[in-house]
Amino acid sequence: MSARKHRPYRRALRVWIGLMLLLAATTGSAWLPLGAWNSVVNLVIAAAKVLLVAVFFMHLRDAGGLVRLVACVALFMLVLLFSLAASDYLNRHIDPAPWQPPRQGSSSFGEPGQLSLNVPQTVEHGVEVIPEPAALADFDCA
Amino acid sequence: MSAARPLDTLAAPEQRAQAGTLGMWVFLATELMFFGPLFFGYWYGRLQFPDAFAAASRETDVVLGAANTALLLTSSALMAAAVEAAQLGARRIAVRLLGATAALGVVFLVVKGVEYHHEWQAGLFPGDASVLVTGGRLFFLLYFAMTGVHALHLVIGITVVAAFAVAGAGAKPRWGPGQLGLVGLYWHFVDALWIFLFPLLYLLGRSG
Amino acid sequence: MACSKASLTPAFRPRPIAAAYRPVLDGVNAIFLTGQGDATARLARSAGFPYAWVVTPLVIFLALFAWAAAEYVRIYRPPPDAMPVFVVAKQWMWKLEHSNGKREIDELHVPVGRPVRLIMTSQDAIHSFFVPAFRIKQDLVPGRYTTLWFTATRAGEYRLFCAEYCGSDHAMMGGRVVAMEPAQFARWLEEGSPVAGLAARGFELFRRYGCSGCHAAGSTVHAPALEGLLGRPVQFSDGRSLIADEAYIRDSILLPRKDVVAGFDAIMPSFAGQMSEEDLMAIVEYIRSTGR
Amino acid sequence: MAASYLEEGYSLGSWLTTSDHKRIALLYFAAITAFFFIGGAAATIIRLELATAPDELVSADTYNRLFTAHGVIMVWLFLIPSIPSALGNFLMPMMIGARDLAFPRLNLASWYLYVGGGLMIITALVLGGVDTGWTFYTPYSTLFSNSHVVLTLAGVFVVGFSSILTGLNFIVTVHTMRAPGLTWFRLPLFVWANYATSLILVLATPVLAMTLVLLAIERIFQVGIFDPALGGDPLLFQHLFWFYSHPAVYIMVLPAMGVASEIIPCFARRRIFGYRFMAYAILGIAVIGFLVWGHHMFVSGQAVYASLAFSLLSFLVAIPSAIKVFNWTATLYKGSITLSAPMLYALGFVGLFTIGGVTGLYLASLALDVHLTDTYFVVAHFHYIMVGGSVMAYLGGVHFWWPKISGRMYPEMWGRAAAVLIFFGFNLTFFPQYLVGAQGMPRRYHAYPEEFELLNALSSAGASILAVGYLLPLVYLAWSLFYGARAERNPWQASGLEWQTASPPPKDNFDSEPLAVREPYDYWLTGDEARP
Ligand code: HEA
Ligand code: HEA
Ligand code: HEC
Ligand code: CUA
Ligand SMILES: [Cu+2]
Repeated sequence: MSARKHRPYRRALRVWIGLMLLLAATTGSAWLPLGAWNSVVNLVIAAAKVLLVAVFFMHLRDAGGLVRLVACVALFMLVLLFSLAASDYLNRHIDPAPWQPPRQGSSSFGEPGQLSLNVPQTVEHGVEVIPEPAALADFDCA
Repeated sequence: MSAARPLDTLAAPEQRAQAGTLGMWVFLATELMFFGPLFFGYWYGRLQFPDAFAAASRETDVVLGAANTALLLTSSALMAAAVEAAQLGARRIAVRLLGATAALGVVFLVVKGVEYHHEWQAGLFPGDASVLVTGGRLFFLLYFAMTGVHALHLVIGITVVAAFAVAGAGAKPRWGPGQLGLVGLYWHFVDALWIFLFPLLYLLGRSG
Repeated sequence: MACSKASLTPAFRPRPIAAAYRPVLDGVNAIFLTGQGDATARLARSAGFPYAWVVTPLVIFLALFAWAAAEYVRIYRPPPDAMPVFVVAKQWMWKLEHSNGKREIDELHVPVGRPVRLIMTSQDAIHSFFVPAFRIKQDLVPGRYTTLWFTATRAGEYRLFCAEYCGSDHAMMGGRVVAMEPAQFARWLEEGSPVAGLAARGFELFRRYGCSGCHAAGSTVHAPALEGLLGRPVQFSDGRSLIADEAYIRDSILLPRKDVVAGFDAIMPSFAGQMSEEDLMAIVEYIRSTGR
Repeated sequence: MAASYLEEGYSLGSWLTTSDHKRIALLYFAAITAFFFIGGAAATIIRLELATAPDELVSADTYNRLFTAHGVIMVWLFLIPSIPSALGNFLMPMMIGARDLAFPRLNLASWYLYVGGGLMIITALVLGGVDTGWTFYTPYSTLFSNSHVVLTLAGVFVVGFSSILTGLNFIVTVHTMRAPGLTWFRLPLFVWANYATSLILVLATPVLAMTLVLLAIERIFQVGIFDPALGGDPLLFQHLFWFYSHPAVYIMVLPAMGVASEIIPCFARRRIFGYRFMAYAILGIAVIGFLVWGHHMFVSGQAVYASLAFSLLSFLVAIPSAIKVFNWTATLYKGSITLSAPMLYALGFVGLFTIGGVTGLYLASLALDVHLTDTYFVVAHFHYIMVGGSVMAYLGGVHFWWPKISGRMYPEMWGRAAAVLIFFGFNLTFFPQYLVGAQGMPRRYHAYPEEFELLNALSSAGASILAVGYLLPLVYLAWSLFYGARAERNPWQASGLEWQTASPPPKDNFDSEPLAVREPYDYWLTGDEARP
């Protein structure tokens, strides 16, 4: 607040120009054959743009340490998510198996069809279901 | 240790602003986490199907995407200017800037809608009718989910910004610069999200 | 102003420490605390105490971790000469196939003393192959193979469970592992398929009428497995249930909409008018022969 | 002296539109209690079915719906909001000497979201239920389950937003509204615990929310990133789910630890041992708790390397918990202990949490978990922590602050009797489950082989004792509202700002501005020293 500038809106304009230049850079660089580096360049530029927005438009420049910390913490958590999950995905060797999911012909909204809606599976209902203690054929083996 | 503050701090306006700013930032942190699984799914797909992802990304409309990025960045700059104007007491200017901000947001949505329409017609929608191969369907699923959730946020942002523009137009403003600042934070956040979505979704595989 | 006073009101009178807690506290005292008087307050200010608190468990934990981890890594290192068995899980049954093509359902015969390696996948939900007596368990994930290995050391029968929740009859998705002496196992392996006579004709018909298109294990249609159906309790989607008998199977074929099995859609066509009673009987006999 | 907050208005409307954190806390109490008994009723039927080996009472599908309902309700509608939203809402502002939370109306909105989401879940139950288990694993939940999955997901989603808003409110409140003199290291540990819990709520819950959205999309449109047919990965869902749900178990236990840290010093008349360490341990648990989620996936097909990392981290997260247990014990050492009802609950918490935690380490041990995962051993583990630990602490907290909340004393003898009964019934219910789990009984089984019958029967017997134990407080606490002795300001001679005001407190919490000049838990001071 102390550094009130004399010319209003100047900063916003300058940041806007910077953002536009970066946008041009990122879009243009996408056609350069850099291989994997394309993504790196793109992400670095995106980070720079976000930094501009955060620092100037979102006033992180004037913000206290607490707000700055909060601004970073979610990023930090996502890094944790990605890096720990990477310990799985980068080390897995998957043998794919043929699998065609049985698409159920049920209603397009995926919820139970009229069947279970008609007769709600309530608990009282279930109590009466099996008249005599069923012999569990499956467990007779031991 | 940080200094303690007097009881009932909400009475003091600057304390209220402080609570508001902190609250908004915490909220934005949750918003970023909310997008986490989408980024995570994207990352998984990229690892698993690098080529299909690149191929699918080439199907997106990079011209409209870049134009939209420019629109959103501009709206953000206007929003920043609006907040500045409000702080300087230039309410009329602020209101006009807000109107422009919201308008750019609407244009963004319209462009996005046009893109969706093309993609639907091209059979890129990841349903059973999709023309794409395995990884590509995954890409477009994420494309629609990410841009869709982003658009939803933008709709909320536009509504609030427009409401502020209307509420500020009268003789007696119904908000102060502090509150507008919070709206600004939200708007910039939505913008920042797009800044990441753009290269991830549109620029992949262009050189390949 | 009311701040806490130390003189205690009658509502609150300190009592001697509960006898039961005494030994515990003394134990802690002996291990971690020394001295008398307000030892804890003194310790709290001293620099040494956190180390006892942190380092002791840390050492124990690291040791436990290393031990368990070493064992775990072993579980994922099958010996190269292990005998392969393919396992396919399906709601709610286990289908196993030996390398000579011999198939089993809900049962796995293995020789004693020879490592066995299971190569497993699922056709629908995630299942988990669990033999408590062997201390092994592994999820079967649709779309990929997972593996598991073990060596049975003693002949006998051991329970097999499905340990990952997979729907209505998850609890019934059991079976057994039969560990046999190697010679006996070799004989068992060479025995032919048990399907014969009427049942064999039924099996023919089962294929000819297209039942297997939906009900066979490899089918992509979501239809219940019929192996061992007779005598099994069946749940219907309207909440009723019964024990499957011959009449029920007959009804299921002729009037499939009458009793729709829970968890499935009523997509089975009726075969009324297309199938003779002889054929029906043969099919029922075939289904019976798939039971144990 | 101002009228108490309870006398601010008697109409239903005055309650439903209140923005007073204390009244909102009572709204939470009401809703949470209702949901607890619904979840408990499901548990009752579960235990009845499991009393004998065959499936006699309910059908397989009904049973599956019951344990799903039980898990969903107990986790999201009872335990997660229990201590933070009910006790925390009531106490946090008072403990830091503020008049209310930073955003009182947001607080009320939280409650409405919570109840709204809860009603959605209950609606799904009434319509026929869900049978996916509380973990919603795909592809079962997306392709195979024939039940009301989407509605339930939506309910959990909405309840999640309620959690997020409450967490946000607490964080901002603790940062900006502490009373003069109340520095961070003078905060009661209950505040620390709820603060750390809020961090988890705010950072983990959104991940669950989006994961559930993706699940619903997959179920509705049959396209999703978890679907192997599209090249997706079912384990991706598990990673995301547990990225939330493991931290969520600390949401359920940290506040309970906070309660224990208030009660134990008070009834041992001792300063809490190692205050700073306790505070750091809370933060440590909250942070490391984010790093261990993969321990739920040791046999799922995740990479061996990942399992090793997650196992090691799981052992590390136990260290701050161990520190806390040691410090509570050290606090008791040479204290003059009174075994009043809250103290009994708190001691029960410490003991049962330790058992649950140590058996958690069994599960974190890789090779052991291969055998134990998805057996009743896991069920026993988490009930020891969540029921034996957190619910005990919650009840202890309710008793401890009952005089402050209601202005009445509860009948002490009944309080102790219930605590002992619950402790006993609890152990009888869940200890046999460790044994039967170690013998290999899988969870989520409505029928099981006969050799497990004896232990299951014991467990069911224990559950009936437990049920009586839980009904008792309901009865005598209600009784005390009308017939209990009037409570003084500070019946326990406790430290802490909340005891400096009237019981029940006035609307604005304090007659005069409270001032914090001392360390928390200054029970070791006697006589005149205790005065500022
Ligand atoms: C409040 C809830 C809560 C809490 C706090 C914990 C705490 C812990 N949990 Fe638990 N857990 C659950 C709730 C909880 N858990 C639930 C609900 C599930 C099942 C989910 C499902 O599948 O449905 C589960 C499942 C679960 C699993 C997966 C089991 C499986 O499915 O295979 C594992 C595996 O590592 C685990 C580990 C741990 C560990 C290491 C801790 C540690 O934080 C514990 C630390 C505490 C201590 C260790 C005690 C104190 C220490 C001492 C007194 C020191 C002395 C001790 C020694 C020296 C050993 N838990
Ligand atoms: C906070 C969490 C919490 C709490 C408090 C409880 C409380 C209890 N739980 Fe549960 N439980 C879970 C969380 C919790 N549980 C979770 C997450 C699962 C996993 C679900 C899944 O697999 O998806 C689970 C699963 C689970 C199972 C395993 C089911 C299975 O895998 O097949 C069992 C079995 O015994 C069980 C029992 C109990 C019992 C006896 C209680 C008792 O403590 C309850 C005591 C309370 C009462 C008994 C209420 C008293 C009220 C009355 C008596 C009124 C009754 C009214 C009528 C009957 C009309 N729970
Ligand atoms: C188009 C697929 C399809 C074909 C072809 C089909 N079925 Fe079915 N069948 C189903 C489905 C789906 C169910 C479960 C729903 C129901 O009960 O209607 C079922 C149920 C059954 C049941 C009851 C199963 C149980 O677990 O209780 C029997 C018996 C049965 N079928 C036998 C047959 C026979 C014999 C044939 C051939 C003559 C056959 N089916 C052909 C799809 C099919
Ligand atoms: Cu298959 Cu459970
Ligand atoms: Cu966990």
